[in-house]
Amino acid sequence: MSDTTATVPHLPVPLLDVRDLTKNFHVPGRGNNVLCALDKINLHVGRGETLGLVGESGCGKSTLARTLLMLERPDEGTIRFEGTDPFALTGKELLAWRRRVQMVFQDPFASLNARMTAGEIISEPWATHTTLYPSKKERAARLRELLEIVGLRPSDAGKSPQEFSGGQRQRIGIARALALNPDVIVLDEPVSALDLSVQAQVLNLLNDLQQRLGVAYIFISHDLSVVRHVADRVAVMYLGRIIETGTTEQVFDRPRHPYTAALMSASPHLDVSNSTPRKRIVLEGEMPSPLDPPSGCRFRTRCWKAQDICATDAPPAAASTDEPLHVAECHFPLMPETAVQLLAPAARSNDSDPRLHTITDLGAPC
Amino acid sequence: MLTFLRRRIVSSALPLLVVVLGVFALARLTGNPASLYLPLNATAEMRANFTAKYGFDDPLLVQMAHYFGGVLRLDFGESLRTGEPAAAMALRAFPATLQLAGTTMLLAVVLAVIVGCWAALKPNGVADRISSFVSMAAASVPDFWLAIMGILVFAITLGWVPTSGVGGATSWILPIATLLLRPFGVLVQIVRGAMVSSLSEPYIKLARSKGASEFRVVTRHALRNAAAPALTVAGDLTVSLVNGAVVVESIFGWPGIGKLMIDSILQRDFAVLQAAVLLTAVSIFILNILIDLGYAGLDARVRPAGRRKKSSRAASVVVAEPKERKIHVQTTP
Amino acid sequence: MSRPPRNAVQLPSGGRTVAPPGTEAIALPRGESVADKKTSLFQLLLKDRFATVAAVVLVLVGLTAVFGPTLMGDLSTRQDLGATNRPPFSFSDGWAFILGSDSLGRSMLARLVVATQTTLSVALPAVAISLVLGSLWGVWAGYHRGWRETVSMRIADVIMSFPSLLLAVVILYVFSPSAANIVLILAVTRIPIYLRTARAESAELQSRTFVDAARTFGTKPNAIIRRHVIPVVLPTLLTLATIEFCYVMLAESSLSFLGIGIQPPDVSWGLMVAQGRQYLQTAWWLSFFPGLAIMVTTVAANVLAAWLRIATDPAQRWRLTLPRKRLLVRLPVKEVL
Amino acid sequence: MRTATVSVPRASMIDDDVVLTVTGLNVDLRTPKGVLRAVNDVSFEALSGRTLALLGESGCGKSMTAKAVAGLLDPVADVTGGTVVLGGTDLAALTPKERLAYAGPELGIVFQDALTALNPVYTVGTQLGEAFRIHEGLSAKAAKVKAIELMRRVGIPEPESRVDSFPHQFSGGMRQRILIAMAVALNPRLLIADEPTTALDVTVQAQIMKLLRDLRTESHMAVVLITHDLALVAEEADTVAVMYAGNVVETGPVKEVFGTPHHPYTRGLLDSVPADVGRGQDLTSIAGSPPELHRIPDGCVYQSRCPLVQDICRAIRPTLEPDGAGRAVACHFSEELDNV
Repeated sequence: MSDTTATVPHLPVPLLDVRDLTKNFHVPGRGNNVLCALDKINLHVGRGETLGLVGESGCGKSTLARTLLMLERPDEGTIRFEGTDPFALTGKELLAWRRRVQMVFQDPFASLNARMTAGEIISEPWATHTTLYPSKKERAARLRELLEIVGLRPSDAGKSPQEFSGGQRQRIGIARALALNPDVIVLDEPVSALDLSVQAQVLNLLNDLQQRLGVAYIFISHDLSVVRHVADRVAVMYLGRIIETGTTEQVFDRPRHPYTAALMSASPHLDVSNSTPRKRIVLEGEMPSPLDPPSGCRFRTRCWKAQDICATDAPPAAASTDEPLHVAECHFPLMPETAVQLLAPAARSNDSDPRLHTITDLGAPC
Repeated sequence: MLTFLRRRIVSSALPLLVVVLGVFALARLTGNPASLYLPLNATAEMRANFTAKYGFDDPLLVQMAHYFGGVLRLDFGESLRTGEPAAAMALRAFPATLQLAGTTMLLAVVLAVIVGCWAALKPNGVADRISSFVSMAAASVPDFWLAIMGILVFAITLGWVPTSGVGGATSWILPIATLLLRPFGVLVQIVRGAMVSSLSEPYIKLARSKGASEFRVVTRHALRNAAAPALTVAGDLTVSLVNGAVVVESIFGWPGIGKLMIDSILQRDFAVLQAAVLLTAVSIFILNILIDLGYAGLDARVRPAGRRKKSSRAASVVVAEPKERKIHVQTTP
Repeated sequence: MSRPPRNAVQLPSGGRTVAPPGTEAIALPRGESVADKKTSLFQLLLKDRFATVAAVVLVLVGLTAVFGPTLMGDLSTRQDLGATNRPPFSFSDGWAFILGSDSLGRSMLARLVVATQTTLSVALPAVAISLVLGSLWGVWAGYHRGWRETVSMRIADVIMSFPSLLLAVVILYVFSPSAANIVLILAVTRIPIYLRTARAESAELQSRTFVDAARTFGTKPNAIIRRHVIPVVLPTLLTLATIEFCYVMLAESSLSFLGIGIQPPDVSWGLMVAQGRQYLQTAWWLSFFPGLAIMVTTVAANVLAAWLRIATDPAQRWRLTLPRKRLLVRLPVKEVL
Repeated sequence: MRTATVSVPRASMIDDDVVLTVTGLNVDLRTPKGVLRAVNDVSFEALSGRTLALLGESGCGKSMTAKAVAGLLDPVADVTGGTVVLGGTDLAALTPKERLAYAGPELGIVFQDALTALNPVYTVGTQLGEAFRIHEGLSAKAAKVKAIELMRRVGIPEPESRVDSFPHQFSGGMRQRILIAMAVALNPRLLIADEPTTALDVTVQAQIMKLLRDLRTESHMAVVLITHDLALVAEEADTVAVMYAGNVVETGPVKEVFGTPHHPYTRGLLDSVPADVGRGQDLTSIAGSPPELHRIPDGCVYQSRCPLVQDICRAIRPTLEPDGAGRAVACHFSEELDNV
């Protein structure tokens, strides 16, 4: 099942290929002290594309980002970047790899050292990567260029982070990530700390940068509408596993995994044109502790479709028959038409399918 | 709870052991007591006999083994000076110090809580400024100087209290007043700081939103949360109170453990010094355990066994996970 | 272990940054720090009367220590057995005896001035040594965590869990009480204070995202410590050092008072108090003035430290510039804006 | 203390009664920069059984407004004008002591961050029971029984065994339920929910919002929901007041305001939501950022970012003009908005 990504036809040669990535943390003390943060994660990212990574807090998406950046060492599995495993590299080769994958952090306030100026922050990577822009002149020129790319003025270089607004700070963070001319940027909730009007500016900037520089994004977010807007493909995470992947349209419009459907259904809609209130799936309970994940399918404790088999066998990753790129880990995946009905406004659907009523007040954990 | 206690006992016992061993070794370095205790014209033979009798010519490790062998049989050796059992001398001096230190800390804590809370109610207000200056001055006075000045004014000039010794109630006044100042000064600042930060916590707002009176907010909600840091510092201050006790006891001729230790160092009375150090170390050890228990009683979050705050990389990652959540930046830089 | 690290015990706020009440939900103007930067630390100091006075006192003490002994010449050792135990403030004997004379007829003023130099030359190096060693050690242990941290903290526990004065007494008794030994023993016993504070701050900092960001560039730990950790912890540690200066000075005085610190013919403030003790009934000024000198210096250092703690903490700095309520509260808004 | 509550006539338990009327509320902040106006001339009404949303971005004064209504302003902030009438009493005119009688029985508030809002050193039972002990003088034992009842009411499983647990032993969603339980303990007429789900995941947010809706219906409370989330407002609120830089710029029924916004800021916000904008297409964003509180210009607060700005906007601040149909907008050119 780990080969689902490789056997799928017509894929571009992946830039970043992640296989069976597993990461456990050992929590000192308490009973079962192995926290399974990542469980056999498979991912691939092509050159210049955006992979959206969706999930609720504690599902492991930040750990995944940290592992991709080599801030954590995986327990099992491999990361291949154009065929090489960065964890096997040392010295200069490692440094060269570091240059190619960069990260933008969630909190634009905490991720910038308040004691440095914007210019110092953006040029900081060059202090380690001394060969990239060897002369002072080149660095100054590149700094000006970077500031301009992210929409700041050259005169902003001398200001300290506190003098910028949240959106401008996030621009500094993006400029810092671009300083090493990376091929992949991992964006960990890059806009969730920003106000709506500023969020739109930053999303536009990211979009623009991708088109100009051809950089690939791994875009981590819990905000479905943002992910839907930016991602080419989407991976949904739940309790350390990727439970569904597919193109953005497939995952958002025809979710196959019940959790994905519940997630889509739970997020509020802005649409006020409908007079009847929307039916929605309200899941009971909360995500189980990653210290003690359920047997079999991880979602079965909150799933309304769960059967006995879900508790005993972990569902394999299986592609949909019509959509080979649309993969879900579920014994009883939703049929496209059910999914459409589930997510549709109530006015259009509640008359036809009697099951929907039961689904709305479903929830009794199995 | 038991695991928690066991862990604490093991981790506090180590410093205890190191200190006792260190003092034992250091004391041996002060020189052979023979030169102090034998007449100046003592013969080499007399010296050798004296040395052999107390085992001072054995290698250090052998002496240690001997000594701790004795300790296990509750034999702490005898005083070179008086020939009395060292343990008896230490135990006799101990209560005097304990009473002095106990009374002082009790007074210091009570006063500091009152003054600290008063100051914290209006940060930067008049009360705050006065109390911060007073507490700072209190923590800055050299205790030996204050003791001497106290004797000069209240004992010599006014004759209200005796100059030294343990007697009636009045003889306690000067030693306690002298010892009190530093812990009081430091604690006021701690209590004030903890109260100010506690009072600005969101749970104070929650209490107010329930209609709790200001008195209830301060005493029930803020003070209980401020107590934990104050307790930690009070523990450290009690340990350092022994420092003050050494000085104060020697000035006021107070027959406590501090005076006993200074005397036995100066007279190379090793057995007594070791007994006194051991006794002090054990009481500090017990104090630390008590503080931990008090801490666990105050704050449920430290209670579960082995739950560490930021003690390893893994744990800090677990702690970091909730940060993924959506943060709407209401806070200002 | 489960007790929060006893770091920064000397810091009244427990080393915590106390959020100013009310700033959570208030969007304080963003240009804030611009103005903050422009008002330098010195200008901020002048705004606080207490802190200014304290700074002036400390500067005077420092100048006295550096230049005083030269100016006094041999006045401090010149004995005049015809003028023993002269009371202070008698102007008839000239300025040198303004603070009286001791039992050998030496000028108290001159002796105090000379003692200033001795006292500071013990306290300052002791503070400097423990600051540098303790801080670097603590920052290193806190950044790397794991066994380095555990071992370091255990060592700090051992040193801290015993009354330092008593250890000093034992050690100084063993290795002659020279000034160098006093400096050394005071430095060693105070290292844990910096070690704990630096460790705690550094452990917290190493989990911050801007440090993670530096790691993603492949920056080496030592470079991160130099660039991101030390500049942030330095103000806290310097504030701590100011408080520690008081402690070390008091400890030296206590040792000298007990007879195992500075030895005659050298003279320190603590020693002067001890020497004057036997003349307490006849000549109170022999003990009074040196003690007063100790107190004034420590109070000044404490006041300055308290101010520094607020001034170097970006979260609290606004307090120093906050207008008083009664002055501004009812002013029409337009006028202020 | 009780007498004050008793003397207030309880409105009959029907919906659409006016519970809260805020008129011309001003809140000033004392800062190093001088005194700033954080909330300026804010007026709104909350009806029983209905949800009013205060919508705005960070720093717009929505939380400050709520705190002013609840009497929980920080020491550096003062109410300097306006009335806050709750069930016939002007809260702004009461002394802090008199106000205590209203905190709980008349007005409950749910805070944003449930972990820091709960006192870490007391069990949730103690904290849940506190309101009963303060206002009804119950014994600790009786209060605990009430606490268990409350926990059941907000859907916390096994309340009997969990009543003696401490806040850190609960998950984020459960903590938020506990906070809500505390706020509704004495069945207040007004519930203020200050970003109640901002720290929570969407699936938990859905649960919490459902709970709030159920409680509102059950006890005919008026709910003031403070949030920055447009979609949440669209789904949960009946009326909305959009705030910008301390001022209410537009108010009215949610469907109408979101359907046909009359203020360029409301319009800009709605356009910034990434929904329905295709992949790769740019979003319509509002240029610039909100003005700092000490640099709010004369004239319209939105002038620096407004596409419709004219000279008059720089000179005269538009007031909130009701249109007679339940909506009001503070803009000189609201009619022209549709032509842009």
